Amino acid sequence: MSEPSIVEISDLEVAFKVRTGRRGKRELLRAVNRASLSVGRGETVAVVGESGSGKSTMARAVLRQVALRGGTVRIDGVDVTSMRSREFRALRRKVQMVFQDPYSSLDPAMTVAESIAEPLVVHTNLNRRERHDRVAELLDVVGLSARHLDRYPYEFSGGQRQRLAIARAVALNPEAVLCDEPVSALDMSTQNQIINLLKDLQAQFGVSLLFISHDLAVVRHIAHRVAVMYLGSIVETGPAERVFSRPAHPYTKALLAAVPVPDPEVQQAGRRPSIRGDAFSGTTTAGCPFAGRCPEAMDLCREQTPPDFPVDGGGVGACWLLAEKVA
Amino acid sequence: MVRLVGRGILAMIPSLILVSIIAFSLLYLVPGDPAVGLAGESPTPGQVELIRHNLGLDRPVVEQYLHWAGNALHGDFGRSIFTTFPVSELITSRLPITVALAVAATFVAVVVGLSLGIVAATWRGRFVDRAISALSSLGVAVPAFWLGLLLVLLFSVKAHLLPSIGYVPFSQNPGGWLVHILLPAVTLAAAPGAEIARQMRAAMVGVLGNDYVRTARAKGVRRSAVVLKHALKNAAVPVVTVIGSQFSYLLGGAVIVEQIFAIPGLGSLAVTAVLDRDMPVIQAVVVIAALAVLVVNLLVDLSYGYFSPKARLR
Amino acid sequence: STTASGGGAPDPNATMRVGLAIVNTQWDPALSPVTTDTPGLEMVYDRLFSQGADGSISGNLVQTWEFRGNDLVMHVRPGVKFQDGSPLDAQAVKVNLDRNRGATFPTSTLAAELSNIQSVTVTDPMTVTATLKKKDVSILPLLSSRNGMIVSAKALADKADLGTDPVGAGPWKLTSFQPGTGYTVERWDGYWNAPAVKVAKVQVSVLNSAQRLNAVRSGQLDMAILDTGQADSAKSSGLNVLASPLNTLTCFQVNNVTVPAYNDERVRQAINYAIDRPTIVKNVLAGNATPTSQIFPPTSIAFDKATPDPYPYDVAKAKALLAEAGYAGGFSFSAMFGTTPQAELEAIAGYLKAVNIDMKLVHIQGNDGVTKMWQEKSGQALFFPCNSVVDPSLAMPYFLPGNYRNPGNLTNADVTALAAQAQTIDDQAQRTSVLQRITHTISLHPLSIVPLYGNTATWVMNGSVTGFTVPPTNFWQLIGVGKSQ
Amino acid sequence: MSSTTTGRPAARKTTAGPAHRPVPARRRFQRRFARERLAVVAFAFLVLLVIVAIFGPWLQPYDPDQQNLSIAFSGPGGGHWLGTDQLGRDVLSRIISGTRVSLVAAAEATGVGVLIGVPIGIVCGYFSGWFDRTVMAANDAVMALPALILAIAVAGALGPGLTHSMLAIGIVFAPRLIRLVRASVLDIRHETFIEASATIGTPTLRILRKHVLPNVLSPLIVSTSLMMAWAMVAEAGLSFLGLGVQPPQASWGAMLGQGYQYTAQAPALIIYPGVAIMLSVLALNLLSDGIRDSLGRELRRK
Amino acid sequence: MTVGKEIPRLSVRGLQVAFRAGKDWVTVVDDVSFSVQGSEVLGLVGESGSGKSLSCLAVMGLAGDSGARIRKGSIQLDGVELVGLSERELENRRGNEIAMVFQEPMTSLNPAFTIGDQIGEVLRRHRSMPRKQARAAAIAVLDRVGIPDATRRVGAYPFEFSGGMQQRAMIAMAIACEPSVLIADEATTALDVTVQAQILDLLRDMRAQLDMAIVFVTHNMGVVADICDRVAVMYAGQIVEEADVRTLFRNPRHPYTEGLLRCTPRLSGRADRLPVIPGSTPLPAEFATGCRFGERCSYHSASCDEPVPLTLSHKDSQVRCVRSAELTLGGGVS
Ligand SMILES: Nc1ncnc2c1ncn2[C@@H]1O[C@H](COP(=O)(O)OP(=O)(O)OP(=O)(O)O)[C@@H](O)[C@H]1O
Ligand SMILES: Nc1ncnc2c1ncn2[C@@H]1O[C@H](COP(=O)(O)OP(=O)(O)OP(=O)(O)O)[C@@H](O)[C@H]1O
Ligand SMILES: [Mg+2]
Ligand SMILES: [Mg+2]
Repeated sequence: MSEPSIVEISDLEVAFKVRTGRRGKRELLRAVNRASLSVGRGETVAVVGESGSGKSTMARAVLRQVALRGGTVRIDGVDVTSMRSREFRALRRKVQMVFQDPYSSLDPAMTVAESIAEPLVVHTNLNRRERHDRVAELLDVVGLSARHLDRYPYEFSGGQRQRLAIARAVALNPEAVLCDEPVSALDMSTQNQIINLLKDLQAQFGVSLLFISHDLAVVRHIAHRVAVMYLGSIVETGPAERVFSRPAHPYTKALLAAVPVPDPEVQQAGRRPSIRGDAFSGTTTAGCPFAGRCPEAMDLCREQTPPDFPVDGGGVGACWLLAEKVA
Repeated sequence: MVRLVGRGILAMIPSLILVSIIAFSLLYLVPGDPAVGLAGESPTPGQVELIRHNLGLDRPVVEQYLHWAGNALHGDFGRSIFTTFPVSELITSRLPITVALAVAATFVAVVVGLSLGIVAATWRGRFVDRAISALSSLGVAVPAFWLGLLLVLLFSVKAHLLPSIGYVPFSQNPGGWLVHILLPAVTLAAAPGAEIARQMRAAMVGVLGNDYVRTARAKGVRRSAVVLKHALKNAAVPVVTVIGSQFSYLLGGAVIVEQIFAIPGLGSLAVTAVLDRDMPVIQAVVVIAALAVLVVNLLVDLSYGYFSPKARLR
Repeated sequence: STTASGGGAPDPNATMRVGLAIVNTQWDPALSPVTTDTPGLEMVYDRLFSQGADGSISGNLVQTWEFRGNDLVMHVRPGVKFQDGSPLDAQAVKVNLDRNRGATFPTSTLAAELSNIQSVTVTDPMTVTATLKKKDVSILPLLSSRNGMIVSAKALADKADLGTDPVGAGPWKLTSFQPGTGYTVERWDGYWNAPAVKVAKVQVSVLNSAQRLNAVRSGQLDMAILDTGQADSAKSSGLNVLASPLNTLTCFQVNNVTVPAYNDERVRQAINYAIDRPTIVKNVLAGNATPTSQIFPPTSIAFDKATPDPYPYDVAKAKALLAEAGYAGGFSFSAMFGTTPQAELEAIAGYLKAVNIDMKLVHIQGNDGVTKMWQEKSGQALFFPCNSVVDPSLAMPYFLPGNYRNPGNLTNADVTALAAQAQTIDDQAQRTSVLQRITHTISLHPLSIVPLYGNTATWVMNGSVTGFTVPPTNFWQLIGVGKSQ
Repeated sequence: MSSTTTGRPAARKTTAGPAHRPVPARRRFQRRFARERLAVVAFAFLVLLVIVAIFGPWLQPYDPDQQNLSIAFSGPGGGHWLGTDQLGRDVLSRIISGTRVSLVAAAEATGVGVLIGVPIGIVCGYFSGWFDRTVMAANDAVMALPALILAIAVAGALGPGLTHSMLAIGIVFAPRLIRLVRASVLDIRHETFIEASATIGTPTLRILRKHVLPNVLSPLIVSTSLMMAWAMVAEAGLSFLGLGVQPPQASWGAMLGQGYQYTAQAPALIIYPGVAIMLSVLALNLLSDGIRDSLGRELRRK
Repeated sequence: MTVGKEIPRLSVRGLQVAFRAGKDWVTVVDDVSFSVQGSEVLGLVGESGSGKSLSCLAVMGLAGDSGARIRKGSIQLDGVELVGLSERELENRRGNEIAMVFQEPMTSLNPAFTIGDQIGEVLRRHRSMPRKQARAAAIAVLDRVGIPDATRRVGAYPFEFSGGMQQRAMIAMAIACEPSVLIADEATTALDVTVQAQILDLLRDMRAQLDMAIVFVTHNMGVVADICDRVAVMYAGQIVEEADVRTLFRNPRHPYTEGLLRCTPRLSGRADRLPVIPGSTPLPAEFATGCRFGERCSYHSASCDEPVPLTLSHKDSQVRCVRSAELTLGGGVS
């Protein structure tokens, strides 16, 4: 590749100090554990995984909203990990973010115009008039009208708010947008509208997307590549086609199997076995994070953390079973 | 639990040190020289200096503070400048009275406040609710000292029902205690009681809108049990917080109420001491009052653990 | 409501409940900072002498006495015991006098008042002689106050904590004491004049003036001292009111250094003319005071009967005098006040305002007034009850040169000379006339003090209280006072 | 791939018509507030008080300090609507002139409290850390001191007088405001919209000014009016104890303190100032309730 | 699965629920009718705000708690009319004969009491069990819903449970008294898919074991396909279509159902543009007098502007569309 990926994460580690149990003992919660992922230009990379698997934390780490414990983040080939915040501000224009909850991601005390104009105020020296024009244009891009400029967020539905958030995110013509579950709070039809909008934006401006979701069916329709996270680790990555048709990691398989198919004949007849229990916060220190729930777990899995093994059809998977195949 | 209490007490230490420094520095904030007052109306030359020396006022400030704080740790707050009484004795004779007053007032405020708040929340929007709201707005607004005066005029001077002044220890005469404490306690309880009622109502209304209340109702739990069990325990946290924060106002209010009803408690001790510049006494009162507030805060914090088990994690 | 009518025989087991504005802060006479402590201390301690309403001296712990040149020879009353059982003798008196005058106790607050005593010697077991530096008959009234209170010598030797556990030879024993709040005393049967004690117990509570009146009205107190202005309120509640003229004078002192206008005698006279004393007394003090523009009240032996009212209310004259002095536009100063009831002060300020003198009132705490006025000499004016309680001579410091209580050193040569003369005169009548000449001179040429009115002790009591009177010194006692069933 | 990153959209012509102005937030607030009947009455009363405070000297029928000893304690009538006091001064005039004292006192105390409390509270809430911990520890300590005792001590120290005692009250109140502001900042500190703004690269100061402050403002307004109420009562309390305004200046608390001496002769002397204090405090409380209830969704959190 | 003629466990007829808005009433649920038999699962699907939850609450007799009122209709539980029953009578049935599980297990459990307390409370309330016995029974129910180590977990507080365990606890609470009807309002929506599958399995087991009728509210068509026997589709406060699950997926009769099915993203295959239903759900105050879906419907015709009744189509199916007979709609299943 001649050009570096727009966002590149390598060996990222993020941990939080949390109190657990009734005693309130302080423990280190490894929210992201040695995760590596890159987002190419014009590409959509989806990160899937269950609640608490560290998806949001990874995205926040890219924009330095959480402190890193290890690893590096590169934006447009530049390591931003140890950059001074003043220098980082310039790079920041290239990566923007859209959040899950459309109700709380807009300042309730600001009008739509003020909210959307904020990045312009911070990063450009457009004058008031120019800013107004640009904001009106952005509203048009996301399918809202300039009539809405002086309204407050509470006057909008969830889908409309998410459009506003997207308008703000693309205001500076970023090269990548990190979308943290941008549709999971929405109705299906609205969800589809937003996904269509994101796809349009990508087609129009070539923007890269890091699309976080726990809904595999949604991901199926937008992602070029998929990364599957489990308890802070990326257990599998690969081209979407391959991951959905031939999942390599047992967790990915279980995840796909658990998604109910909207067809009673199929769903009620061939109900596939699902894994037991749920992903409880990361207490496992050694071995594969999924070993506890894995139907195929071996002794080795509980002792050593599997490295990434290449998978047929592209991508990698972190599972000892793949090692056997390789060997 | 023991650990929690221990942790709470440890956390109080920096506050206490700061309080003691503030209390001690009051001596320097307040102009005038206690030695002058002690020297009588016509001091002979050198007499003031001698008294200053005897009081240790001529030593370096830090040394004075350390000396004072060290003694205070052992419960020795020195002697009152004017009365020559050991301050700790003054405190021990006055403290129980203020504690009794504060406890009685808190009791009245909590009982009345909670019941009114619960009633108002349960019948939200109805006449009772509006009546209670009006009453509690008035209660918050009426200045304690004025209410006290009016009550004295009404119940003592006009009706001869209750005594206007003085205090009888509970141990001596429970009936007499009750009669004497009634008006002051009601006076002192009015504002916090009204505030508790308002907060209780707000908290209750908030909690009653929660999903788990609906769950309890879906279980067939009776409405009254939902309010008194499920909602009350959850509404308790903000209300207990208010009770805790009202306590410090209550101690302040006690100063004025004790003045009005001539109750020989810490508050009237404090006022006399401030007027006399009896520094050892002021310092001790400030430290003791602050300690009381800190202890109440600790109790409030500990109660969070009971009312909101999740808070134990913090 | 009406109170039970008294008149029955006093109940020997009665408890007398008394309401006061302040009580002594502690019980060691030699540490007592103010004269107002005297009545409280008197409950427990007896004094060497006592002074009657007319100023006459009689013996208490001293049975007989005589002056021998500069010596005062005192014969101690035999058979008197202290509350700890030890007997009273000449040695005990000597120990106390030496202590009070600061010879053995440097921080004694009484030292300045007793500074005229050169030495004290025991001549025989029951006779003690005080040798004075220069002859001064006012030593007798002085020893009738807290200066002459005698503490058990045994207790002193044992270093007992007199502040909280007093041991005297007085009628009552202290049983409980709450500083700033009150105290209780119980009859001590060993008192030498025991039959005169008519109640078994006295409970003293410190209350503010409204509380005192309310408490007597609601039956929680038997008797209480009142602010003079409350007399009408008390009477209208159907209670007995005793109004007894005192030697003290309500006045204010102006420092002519910090208030330069006051240097001009015409300004001083104008101030005196500007105040309508009788109206204030009538309307604000319910008539319970004696308006006076002399520096001694009519109850005092030093009152100048010849010119009873040197400064009648006369605004025109006041204005004219001020104009003459160049102060037609007035001037302003601030006056500190502590315990003087505010209404009176505001009334006075109101009158001064009428002649363009702007008197700002500043409430001060504790001893600030004394400190600012007399020690730092930075204050401009101070309201206080002029200290002539025991003897007129005690008021002289305000007018004498170089005296610490005369902050601006405003003096008059005639007054200075007369005052020196008065100290040495034995003969009461002759002394009285000198004192009156002093008063007269100051009336003509006002000095630092602006007199307002002679104070009145106002007491309210229910019908059961019998036999209570207040001497002009305001050193009231409960000996002889009873409470009927 | 390189060509796709360039060629970003040049500003397309907007299709939007002329922007029209919908009702601004403040107007909506006013409309909702107008529906809070009690609060409107309270507000009107407070406006009246302010007018009285400003134009008092022209409104009062008599000089409030003008005494006339011969008509002391006269009841209502004879040109004195509320009667006269112990020095024959017109009670109504004194109540009127006391209004200014009370309002100025409340404003001073609140001003001091807000000036100290708001900046510190915002900084503490936004940058949790050693500064926050230190300030909060100090705060706990100061708040543990009974406010009135401290106010008395401070007023005693700086000398009596309105300004001093109000300064004291303001200082005593500041920790409470610090707490409140910090808590509301903490409340929104982790809101997504703050993080959303931060991810844009908004400088912290701008975040504080544009996002944090406006959102903290509403609880602040509510508690500020409560604080004014408290300051009024405190002023009255201190004046009642003789530590507030100096005679002959009238303040409601001082009038109450003086009238207290004459309850047997003229009980009305403690009724008027007491009612004045109570109504003002009540009005401030109702106003704060009304403001809180009419803060719309665009301003109210949660 | 019985589709017999026996009396239904729960039968709702012509239910109308309204909120008070000033002086007027705003009807939010209108003419809702459905019934469920023992061990049958009826799915209730529809967009957010379509009135699913409110209908369920009305059935539970809890609509009043959120300020709504049943204005019309009948609700029969095992043949007993609930509308008009006294609060006390309703209380005795709630949690006992008819129970409900809510969407957010985290907020639906009382944070201040232990799981055991909260389960035991139902038993103490309806079975008058003493505390000790209730606790033992709570352990048994927890065990039954598959909570491992129930004896220890019974003393835990809700926040100490994971989301899946919380939902199991909620179900345990609901089935403790073995009710004849269980209403599950979005019971799996907040859960991860792997956990959702487990909970669906659990519900299936329970309904078989206890012969319960279940009303399962969801907006996820996959879940509907998984667990439901019959489905009622709600739009804007009305049921627009009700049918056997397979029929509904294969042959939807209402344009809205068709849109819903088409919008449901599928795992198999990738579409370039996702289908959408144009427009958005109307607010209750803006409901059209005619077909409420009318303005968003691509088959809209003049005849749609008259009020549309729910009409029986073939077999047990009903539909609320005047053109249903003439339209051939595509199902979600090819
Ligand atoms: N600020 C924080 N402090 C402590 N723990 C945190 C913090 N932020 C996240 N965590 C924890 O880190 C883990 C990963 O959280 P994260 O939000 O990244 O998960 P997620 O995959 O986005 O989950 P979800 O799908 O629920 O949004 C979780 O266990 C979460 O509780
Ligand atoms: N307190 C209320 N006052 C007025 N209208 C209300 C109230 N509560 C709910 N509604 C309205 O009732 C309608 C039905 O709400 P309901 O909660 O039953 O919808 P739902 O289908 O369960 O939606 P969701 O999928 O979001 O849970 C909605 O349009 C809502 O706006
Ligand atoms: Mg997330
Ligand atoms: Mg719902």
